[in-house]
Amino acid sequence: MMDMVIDISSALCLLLGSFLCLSGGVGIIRFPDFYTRMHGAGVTDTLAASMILIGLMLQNPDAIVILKLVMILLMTLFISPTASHAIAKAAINSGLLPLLDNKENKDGES
Amino acid sequence: MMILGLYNYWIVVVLMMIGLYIVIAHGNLVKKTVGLNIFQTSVFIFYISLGKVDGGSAPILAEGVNLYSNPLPHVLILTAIVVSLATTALGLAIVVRIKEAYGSIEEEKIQMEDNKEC
Amino acid sequence: MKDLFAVAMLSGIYGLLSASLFVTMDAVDVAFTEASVGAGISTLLMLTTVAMTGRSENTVRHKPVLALVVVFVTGALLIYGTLDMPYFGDVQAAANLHVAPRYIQDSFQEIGVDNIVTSVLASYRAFDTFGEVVVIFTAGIGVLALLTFTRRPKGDTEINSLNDSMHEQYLIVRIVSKILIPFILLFALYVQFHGDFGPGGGFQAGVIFAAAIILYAMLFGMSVARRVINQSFVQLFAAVGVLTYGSVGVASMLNGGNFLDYDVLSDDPVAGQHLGILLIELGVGIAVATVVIIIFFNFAGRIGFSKREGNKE
Amino acid sequence: MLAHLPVLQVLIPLMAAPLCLFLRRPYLAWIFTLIVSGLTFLISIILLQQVMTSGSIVYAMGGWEGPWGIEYRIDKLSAFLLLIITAMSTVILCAAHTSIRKEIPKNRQIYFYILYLFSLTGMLGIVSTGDVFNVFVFLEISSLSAYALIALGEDRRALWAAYQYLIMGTIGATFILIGIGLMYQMTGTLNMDDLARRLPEVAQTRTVFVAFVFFTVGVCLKLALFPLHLWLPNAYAYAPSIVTAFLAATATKIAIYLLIRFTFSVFGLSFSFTTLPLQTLFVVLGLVGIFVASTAAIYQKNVKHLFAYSSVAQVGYMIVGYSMGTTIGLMATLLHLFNHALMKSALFLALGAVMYRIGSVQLSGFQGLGRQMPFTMAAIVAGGLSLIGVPLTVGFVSKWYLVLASVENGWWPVAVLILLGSLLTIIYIWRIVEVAYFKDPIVGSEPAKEAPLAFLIPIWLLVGANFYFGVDTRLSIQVAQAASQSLFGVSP
Repeated sequence: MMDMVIDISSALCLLLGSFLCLSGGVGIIRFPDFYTRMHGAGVTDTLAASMILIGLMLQNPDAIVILKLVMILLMTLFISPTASHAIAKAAINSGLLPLLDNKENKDGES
Repeated sequence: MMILGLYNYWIVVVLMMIGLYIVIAHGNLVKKTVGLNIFQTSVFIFYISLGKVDGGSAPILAEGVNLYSNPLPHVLILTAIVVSLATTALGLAIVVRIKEAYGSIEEEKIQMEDNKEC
Repeated sequence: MKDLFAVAMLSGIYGLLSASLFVTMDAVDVAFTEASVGAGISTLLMLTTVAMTGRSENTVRHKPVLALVVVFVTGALLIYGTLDMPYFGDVQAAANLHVAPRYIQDSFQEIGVDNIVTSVLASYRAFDTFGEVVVIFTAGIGVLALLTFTRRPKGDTEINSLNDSMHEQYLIVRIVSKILIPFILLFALYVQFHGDFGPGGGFQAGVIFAAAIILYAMLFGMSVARRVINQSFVQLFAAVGVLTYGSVGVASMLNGGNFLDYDVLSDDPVAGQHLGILLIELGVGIAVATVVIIIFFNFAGRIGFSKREGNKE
Repeated sequence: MLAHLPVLQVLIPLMAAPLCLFLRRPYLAWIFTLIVSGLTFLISIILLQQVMTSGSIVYAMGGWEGPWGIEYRIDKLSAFLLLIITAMSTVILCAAHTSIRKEIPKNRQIYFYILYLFSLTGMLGIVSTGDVFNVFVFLEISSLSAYALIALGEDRRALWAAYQYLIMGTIGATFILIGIGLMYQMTGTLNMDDLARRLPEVAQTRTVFVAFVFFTVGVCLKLALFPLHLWLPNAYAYAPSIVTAFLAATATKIAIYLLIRFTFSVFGLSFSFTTLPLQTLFVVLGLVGIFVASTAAIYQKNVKHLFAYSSVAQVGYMIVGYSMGTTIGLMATLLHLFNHALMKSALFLALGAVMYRIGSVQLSGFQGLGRQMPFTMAAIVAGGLSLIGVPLTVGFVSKWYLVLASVENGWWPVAVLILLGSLLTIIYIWRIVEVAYFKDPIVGSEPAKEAPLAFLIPIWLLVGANFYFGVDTRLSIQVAQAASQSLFGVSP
């Protein structure tokens, strides 16, 4: 019974993670400007990665492996927002402005 | 299967050709260095492929594993990677100095300046 | 691809991809190294160079007929050569039959290290590894010889004041890195001393260690980093790394063995091997870390210089 | 300690190089480097003696026997090469301090000596090792330091030359690496001796053939064999004088050594000279190289360029001798290796002296130097005579054997062409002599003084050796003959 709960929840986590990865990838390609694309990348980096890591943790009984995965999780949670922040800051500094919807509105949607 | 058994090597060959082409044909020195990197890395992939054994595992002794991949190419490539890093570093250092001395890193312009001096 | 910045980033991605390819082909140690070199240091150096040489390329293209001919001849020759090769993954391939089985079967009795790659690297073919350390040291010295200033540069103070005004801007990045750097250093030490059991070893550890220092230097400015890490001191340390490796070999020579024969370092051959491998990995780690730091510092030190020179022209 | 000599030979300069960093003062570093180089020279003499009396020496690194570990294997050929390299390095170093002080900024001089020692180490390592991958590693040590050394030249063109050399050299080295990989794939071993035993079994496969081609092309890139020589003239011309002298005396010799080592001892004579039309190809390339490079040399304005092209031509002679595929041809190549090292180092050192005094080596600047620097110019003339192959000089001896070898093979046209090549040499040497002795000094320029003793002593030592070995040929011929016979002996 317990096994099944763990298996199912782990599968759910993995599936959700994979879906987020995929949608993040689509976002990187399809979003209109730099900052929205970075949002796509950010989702892949943090939420998707942590869902997958949690899913993997549930799969593995070995304590040392779980510990390592937790450390990876912590690392990603620290690093990727910081990296996104640094990239965005660099973009602003070099004069790249976000694409705002003042012109696109006329086309109906954006 | 007969002919596909070599696919790995063919990919390596393609990568090698790309790298070599960039080195020879491109005039920008940074790109040349990148090309050199690609060329060298493709050789690394070739070495590692020839050490791979079907069903083998990484060459770290563990219980219950009988078949290991060949560790020797790995060792050789570890050395070769370091060599390629050293080459890249030195090459880029020379590129920086060339930029300072000539004001350009395009092969053509450098050649032109040189011809002027001769 | 005209933008050199993108070229450098893509080459980094290429390095990372080939690293993952190495993992699938069971070469974990190599993958580790390729990830740290191909995606890490090489890319970093390229970016630094691009920062100095300008982002965009403006080449006049010619018809690269000669290059194409050369490339295709090479490629065709290689394809021709592959036709007689044993298939990919073949257990019976000659490469896997002659020398390699001995490493796999006997290395544990002879050296007592789980990671076969480490035992081959550090003992059977230790001389190659010594050569490798010397190669990287040579590169370090070469970069030093090319990029040290012939006269004392002025303008350190200028950079300093620049740093302070930017403090606000880099606040988040700086704080997060401050938390992370100790862990990176710790991880480097783990990789250094865990090389006997898992993937890792002196080279990877050295690169990671250097990466931590480089991160610090990038965020807090070169002049601050210079104050923390003395240049000439680092140079001497690099020499110490190479000498450590060499002296282990000399020590075994003095104890009656051949050069780099660790058996004689201790009463028990296996213990001797352990000691020898530990020491030479340490030598490799020190040498690599310091050399990478030297290379980076010299590259980065030039950035301001070329800009100033460029303004004069 | 005697048993460790093969490794000490390489180890001493290797360990000395990082130690140089601790010395801090260029003068001390120079003395130290000189002592180290002298030590390796002594060791190489002892090794040569040992090898000549008792045959090859095998030394297993780390106590692991080949093919599992790395072996050092010193036979007659490698001992001969070791002697050439260490002797040249020591003699050239004598002049280093004086020359370097003038050509390289003070805080870079220490690095110069370190790189020089590494370059020396790399070459010695290539020659003494018996493991193909170890060859690659040491090849990279010597080439990386060579790139950096060349880039240290004063002229900014030195940088461009060094970069071109780096690209060509790395492509060459990577080709060699591919060759080694293919060989390993087919045989499963990296030890030269073992390879020689196991290669014949798979000699018919296409893979081994490709391995051979890649290896040869890679080495030819390093060798600057025509038409792959384009990097060489600039690299030699703009490097610091000492570096030019050292590289000209040793670097291409190492590549020739590799070629001989692999074709004769690893692939075996029967494979190397039958599977490919290698013999014809090499003879043609060698001869074309001699003529093109010699002709190019005639039109050079920079004397360093001139002698660099002449080096390419001399490589052509060596390749012709090598491709004869006979004992006497190989012997001629080995002799020429030795002799060319002697004359080129003397010539480039003398150019270094000219550089020291007048600050440039343009041919126009040589006007009237015959009277102002009589000893230096006399040395250039003597070296030039040797290059031409005038009797009583070493150049004559090797050309004589070369002609002898081609006559023995029945290749009359080759013999005639070799002699014609010498005529071209006369032309370009004459140009220097004409300018230096028969033109008045440029009006208004202050007369140059004779070069300092630090230059003159090594230069005349080398010139003296040129004449000594031209008259008393016992030593060089004996060793070269023994080496080539042993190479043909192991691979019939």
